[in-house]
Amino acid sequence: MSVLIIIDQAPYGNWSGREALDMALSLAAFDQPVSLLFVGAGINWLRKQQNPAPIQQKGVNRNLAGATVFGIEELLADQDALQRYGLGAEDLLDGVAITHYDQDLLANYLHVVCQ
Amino acid sequence: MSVLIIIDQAPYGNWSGREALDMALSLAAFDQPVSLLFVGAGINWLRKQQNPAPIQQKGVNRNLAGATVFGIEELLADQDALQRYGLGAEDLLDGVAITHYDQDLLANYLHVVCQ
Amino acid sequence: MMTLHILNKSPEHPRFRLCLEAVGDADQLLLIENAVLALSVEGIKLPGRIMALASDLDARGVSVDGSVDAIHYDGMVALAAAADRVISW
Amino acid sequence: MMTLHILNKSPEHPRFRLCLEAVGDADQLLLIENAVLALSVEGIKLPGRIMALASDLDARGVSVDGSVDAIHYDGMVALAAAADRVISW
Amino acid sequence: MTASQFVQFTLVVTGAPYTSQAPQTALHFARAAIAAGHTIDRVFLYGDGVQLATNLACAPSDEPNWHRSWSEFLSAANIPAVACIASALRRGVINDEERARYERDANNLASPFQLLGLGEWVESVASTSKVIYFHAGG
Amino acid sequence: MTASQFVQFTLVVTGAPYTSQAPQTALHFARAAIAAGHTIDRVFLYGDGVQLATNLACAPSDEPNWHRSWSEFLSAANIPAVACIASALRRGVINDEERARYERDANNLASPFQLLGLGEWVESVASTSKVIYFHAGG
Repeated sequence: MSVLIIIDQAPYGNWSGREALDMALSLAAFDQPVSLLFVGAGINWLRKQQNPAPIQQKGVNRNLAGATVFGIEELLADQDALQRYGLGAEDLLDGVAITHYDQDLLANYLHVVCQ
Repeated sequence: MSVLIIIDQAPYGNWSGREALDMALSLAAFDQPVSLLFVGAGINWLRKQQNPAPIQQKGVNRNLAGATVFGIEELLADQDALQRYGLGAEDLLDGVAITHYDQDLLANYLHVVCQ
Repeated sequence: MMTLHILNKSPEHPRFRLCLEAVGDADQLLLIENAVLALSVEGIKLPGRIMALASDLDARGVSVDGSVDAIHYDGMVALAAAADRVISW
Repeated sequence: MMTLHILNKSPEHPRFRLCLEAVGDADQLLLIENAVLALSVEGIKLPGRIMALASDLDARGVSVDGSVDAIHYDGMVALAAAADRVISW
Repeated sequence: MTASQFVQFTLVVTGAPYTSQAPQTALHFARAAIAAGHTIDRVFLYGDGVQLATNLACAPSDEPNWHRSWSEFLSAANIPAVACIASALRRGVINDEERARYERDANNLASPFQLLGLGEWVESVASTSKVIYFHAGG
Repeated sequence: MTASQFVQFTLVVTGAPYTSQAPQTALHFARAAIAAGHTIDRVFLYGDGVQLATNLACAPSDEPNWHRSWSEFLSAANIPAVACIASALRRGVINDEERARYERDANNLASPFQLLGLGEWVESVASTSKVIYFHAGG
């Protein structure tokens, strides 16, 4: 039962991305296979240069950069979203795989969460 | 100080349209000039045939149809939104004026709320 | 694998497009809450087999033709029970 | 009448377009929260004089060129105090 | 599906009452599932959905009380109901234990909800349950 | 604007804490406004914004507590703070009077917030105040 968690909300402006990330970390903590897919405005979670200290929020970079250490199988970035936001592979956190959001991608997962 | 309240959220799926309507009714109750503008998915508040009883919500048709009685000056419907949703004047509650959403329209109001 | 997609966002919401791109030809698409409004939007092409919750259609005054199945909550449960996978958008 | 438009929605949000259509040439547009992400989207044309909250830019790792004024909360207050009208989108 | 193929559902509600329609749709679904002979092994509130677990909401008398309807349904059908503790603490929904820990004057967790971690949700995902999500619309 | 042109602001917050960034942005704005010599005649919480007025929220110790920061700021600056009573009742934020009226076991309205009607907001709109809204983002 491999799980895919889709994040399509931009970081910091609301809490849904953070709570989706918590879901992924929980699955990983219980040794359940889980991947994260970033699409649309959600792609901005993957930027290298985030510094949320001035708005007094916790950065998720550290969690995301260490995602595979925590047991998350894949960090997936949708190519169209990267292009829309002018992001190249060099702008992203380490360990992110670039993919293409479509039915075939989703077909690899038995449980899909889009919170 | 004429107030315009813009409703761009569809009815029933969330509460923001209802609470925007309550704002308009409060202004009217205190004899403050207020108009309501429906744009985007918000245009669907103005349909004649709504029956929210099966989802156990209150219909706002009655409030909206009686809006001018309650002292709301105008119920404005954006033409582009009507067209998008395939709605003609005959599909709308009584008392709705069809308009075009743009800067010139907004310039008529000193206080604009888009909740 | 037959997937039931449950969509509750209005057609203006970015999640709406995300869902449509995920629906395969053999999938089922169930429109609930504000998503039923899509059935009155001119020119939206919805993929797969289309269903909509009757109570949400009634609430919003949206009428449908024969190409859409209006179902009730028991039908929604039956679809969810029968599907290999259910995705809520 | 000079209007300050305060926009806090990401460019995918339907409110984003609604705001842009409302901004006149003499108006000011202040991007805050998720709206600052628009400054990195290719091909978005923003109207009026553009400003963005520096802390929201920093948080999201968005850098800007000289065409955008990065301001702080005291600048936001000064803009709101000086404007004839403020609309929050 | 034949009539004998009963399913075990877990329902996850992430939208708040009187903000989104999610708790209403989920309750209609839950009632229909039980009526059809299926079982619901757990209702899990997450994110803004934890607001459904407050016992201090006071709906106007001419509107349905979704908090009470949910509590009554869960108790009558004997369905375990969990609000994610991390989501709930941030949003001000606490039980007596957390009231004591955080030194507050009151607690407001409605019966029969419990405050527990995401592990409860993971258990449903890892089991044979069908997990159905009810998010805020828009 | 010259330095002597001070403005009277009313701030309306409609987005909830730990759900939207609205209460955070509004607090930064409020502090900067006071620091610049302007006045804030009222803070009005509406819709989901009333969640800012609960005194039961327990932020994790490594995160800022926006509820407490707001309460402390409002008290220190002596700014009248109102949560819309209709929004608050539906969402489970009540004072002692409503606790008694609705026969609940507890109340959870944080100091210095009061529960009052939309008339308070109307008063700001009809006055010379500049009303600034802080909505949920997305």
